[in-house]
Amino acid sequence: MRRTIPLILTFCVGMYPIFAFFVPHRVVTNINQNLDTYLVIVAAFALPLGVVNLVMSNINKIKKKDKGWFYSVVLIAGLCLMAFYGIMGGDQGFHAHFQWMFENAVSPLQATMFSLLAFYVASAAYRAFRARNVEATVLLIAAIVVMLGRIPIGDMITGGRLTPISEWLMTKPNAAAQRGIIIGAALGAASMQIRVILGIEQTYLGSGKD
Amino acid sequence: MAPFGIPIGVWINAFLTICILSFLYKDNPFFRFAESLFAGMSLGYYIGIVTENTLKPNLFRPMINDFWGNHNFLLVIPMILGVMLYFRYIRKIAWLARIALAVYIGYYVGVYLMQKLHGDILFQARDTIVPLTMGGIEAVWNVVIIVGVFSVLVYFYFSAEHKGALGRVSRVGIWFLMISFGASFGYTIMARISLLMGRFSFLVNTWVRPMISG
Amino acid sequence: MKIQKLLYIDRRIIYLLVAIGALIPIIRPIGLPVVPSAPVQGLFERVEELEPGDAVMLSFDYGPSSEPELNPMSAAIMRHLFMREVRVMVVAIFPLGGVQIAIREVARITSEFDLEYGVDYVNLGYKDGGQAPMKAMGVSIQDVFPADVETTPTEGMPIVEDVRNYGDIEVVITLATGIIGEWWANLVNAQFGVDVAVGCTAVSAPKYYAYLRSGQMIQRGLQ
Amino acid sequence: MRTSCLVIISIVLVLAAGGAWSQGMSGFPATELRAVDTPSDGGGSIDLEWEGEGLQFVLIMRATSPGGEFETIGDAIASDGSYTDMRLDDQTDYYYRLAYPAGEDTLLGAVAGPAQSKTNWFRSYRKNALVLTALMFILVISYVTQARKGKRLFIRRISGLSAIDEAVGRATEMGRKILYIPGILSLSEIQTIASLSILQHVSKLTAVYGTDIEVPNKDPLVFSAARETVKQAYMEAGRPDQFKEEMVTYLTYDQFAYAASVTAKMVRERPATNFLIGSFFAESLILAETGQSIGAIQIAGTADIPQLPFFVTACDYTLLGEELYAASAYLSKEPVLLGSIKAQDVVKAIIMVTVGAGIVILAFGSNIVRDVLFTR
Repeated sequence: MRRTIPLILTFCVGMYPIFAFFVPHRVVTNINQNLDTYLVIVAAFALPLGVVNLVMSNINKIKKKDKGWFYSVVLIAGLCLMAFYGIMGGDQGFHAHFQWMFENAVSPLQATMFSLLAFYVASAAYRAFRARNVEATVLLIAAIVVMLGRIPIGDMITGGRLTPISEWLMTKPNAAAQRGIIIGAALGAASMQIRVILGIEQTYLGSGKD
Repeated sequence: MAPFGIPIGVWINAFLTICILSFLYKDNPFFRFAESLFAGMSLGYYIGIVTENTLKPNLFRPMINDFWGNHNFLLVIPMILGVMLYFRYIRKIAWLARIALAVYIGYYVGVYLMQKLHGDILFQARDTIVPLTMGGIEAVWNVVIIVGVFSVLVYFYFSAEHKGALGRVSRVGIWFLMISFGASFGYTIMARISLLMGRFSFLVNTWVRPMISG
Repeated sequence: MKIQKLLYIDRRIIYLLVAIGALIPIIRPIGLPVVPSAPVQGLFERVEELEPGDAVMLSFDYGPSSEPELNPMSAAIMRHLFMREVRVMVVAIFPLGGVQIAIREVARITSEFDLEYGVDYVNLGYKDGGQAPMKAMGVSIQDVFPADVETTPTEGMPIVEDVRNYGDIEVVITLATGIIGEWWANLVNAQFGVDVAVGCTAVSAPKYYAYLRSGQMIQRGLQ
Repeated sequence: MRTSCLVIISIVLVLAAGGAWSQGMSGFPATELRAVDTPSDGGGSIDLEWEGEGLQFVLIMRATSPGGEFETIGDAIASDGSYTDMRLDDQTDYYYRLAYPAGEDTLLGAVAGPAQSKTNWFRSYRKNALVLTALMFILVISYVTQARKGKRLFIRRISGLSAIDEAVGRATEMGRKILYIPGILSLSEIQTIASLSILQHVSKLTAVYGTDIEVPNKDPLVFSAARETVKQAYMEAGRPDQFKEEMVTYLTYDQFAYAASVTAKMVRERPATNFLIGSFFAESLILAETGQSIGAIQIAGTADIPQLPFFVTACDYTLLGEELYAASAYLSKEPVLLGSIKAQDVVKAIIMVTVGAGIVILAFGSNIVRDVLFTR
């Protein structure tokens, strides 16, 4: 019963958007509309689940004076400061301090973390040179052609000959392969989604046979 | 506060940027500081925008301002479902948390199912039906597309061992996949470098240059 | 043997080379020509077809991390739209930073024009839930955004009263990282039939070529 | 704003019409106006159609009684032959007529109507999607029933899956931990659910071998579901005592802050094996390259196509797209789940046959298969 009720609910709630997809009637779309906005609110309620876990584990580290406890202090301080001004809000939308901290701390941290990819892309590409099988070589050649075809310097070196080839690679073999993966992945997802709706797949419900 | 005539915000910005970049050499206390600060602040940021942009306008304000009007009383339903998520920590009623989860997952599974079957499969399948009779090089390229789509789909066929003819076709599929992965990779490299240049440009032009030129 | 050794050098040397490569053009800028690609031309022409008073939805679906790639794109598109006297509804679906960038960029560009807030453009702000608000806007935009980014009620704003759902919108333009552009294509375009233009980061572009071919998108982005 | 627009449009129209008039075009450019409810919609809208020629503008006028006052509601080009009037009230009679501003006068067309808009019960243009959905459901149910009855279904080995057991074994030998990253999207994403079912298999193995596992999370809902999943796996493996709450942790909601914390964890704790299974975006390569640099065995799996190239170059095994979903069914070794893989293979074959037939038929000049697949 403790498992059956959730499974029945998954089925009913899961079938509803499918039904609404085919039925334009107002009665149907109105309920669907409500579900959309409601679930956003449910998801918002989930946030404290994670926050509490993070805060508790860091407070424990501080209490036990674990190695690196100082960093836990930094983490909690950052969290409190940001959340405080975030919840306070301002007269018009966000609090000014909230905006300022976002622009000068969160934003550069995000951007720099993202920019590390430049280095990682290079080292991953470099490693591909060591690969000794045919597939990796094909990958590497396609990568070089497209890269050179996309940058002005590549055009200068090759006299513009690579641009059409790289455009061809993108629009023909690449688009074909992408389409194959899209169709395959959509089928895989659909069959998994049907398993969930029908209650065949229920790992996500977690523990307890009860 | 503006040391060397540069706003304090720029100093913080530059300091944190360098802290993160230092990780490339090796893990160090500066990186660890920035990483912890980042984890904390980003979570705090999210708490802020969820409150300000979702909870306040879509839940609290409508309920407080006009509870009975505009069907606002129905907002009690998502609130109860949201609270149910926490029942997981109370042993006796822990199973009730599953109800909220079941509704949440069930709904999205249904929505996405239609999106995959309708938005992905129908559109992509229809567009693979390309003409071959127009002659010239375009017809050849259309053959390339058809072969590509079919061979990749054969690669993803699980019901038979990939031997003989099937094995050869799926091999062609792997080649198409590798060309596509390579092309994507090559397409991305320069954009990634440009992200890094964005950071460097900040460090050089916004932070260092004004300091030197006073 | 020497080549073998070269293949196994410390990755930090590669990092150093990348860093130098990226620094040089900043310290000593070198001018290189930029040629627009065909899909970019596609969006340009689509915007040219718009008439004054038509409505466009512009969604900021990227965070600060993608700013170097997408800010120039959003600025160019906004200028083009306002020059055509098109009404613009700004939203943000991407959770982290999208709305902050929207506030800053919209303020920056609109200050260059003589525009009336709530009439010629509106910034509705961020809504959580990804596909949920996207779908819900197919029925009513005002229900999804009862208030704008500055918490002013949208009720009574001419643009919001006038543009009720996708039916009243000519083109949805999203500047997107990750999966969000795809959502606009296979949800909003496929189910509501409104044109979707995606300005995306390079990493997503190869996949979008498949959508572009199937007519689900008009373009993929300035590069 | 609207009225001023209308005024401007009207002026332009009058001028344009004047120009047309002066060029000697006369007569009413659009005839046989019909008004009907827009099919397959949620109501509030009426379709107008007429026979028309030429590029002249016609004004569309509406009233609620045939003799009532007609108000201009929009305009169209005569040769377009159609217009959709939206935002109407259902169950109200509407009458329409076209007007053609010719010079000083306005010519009026015949009145059409009454027409009522109504809300419909089926989107007929989605018949094909309905067939596809029904087919998918029927096939999954029928193969699953066959499997339940004990029919053996053949599914080929998926490479990368045997690697999962190997990778857990290696971590055990080395006495180091396993890091399992379930992607960065919430439970609304089906890949995350697939990842959780693979996590269940992996944590059963770690329970049996006594290997340490850690699952850091970005999404709070996934965090709580993953904790239940791991706990359940340890119970099923008969080692509930070995399960620790710290095995599943929450880090932060930001994509890159999460990437920073996880890479730091990799470098500091040096796991022997990394699983990167679920939905990934730009952080994919940050995680995979760092994992590569510490020499961990890495098994990745995602259906986020843009990230596949990065996983392929930086990981030892990658489950590509559909393989991810198949893997989660395959690993459970339950015949019931295998049935659903069979179903997706059959649909795949049907799609290939349909597309193939479409290409052949198109070569003979008929667009019929493309038309059948058309939808919106």
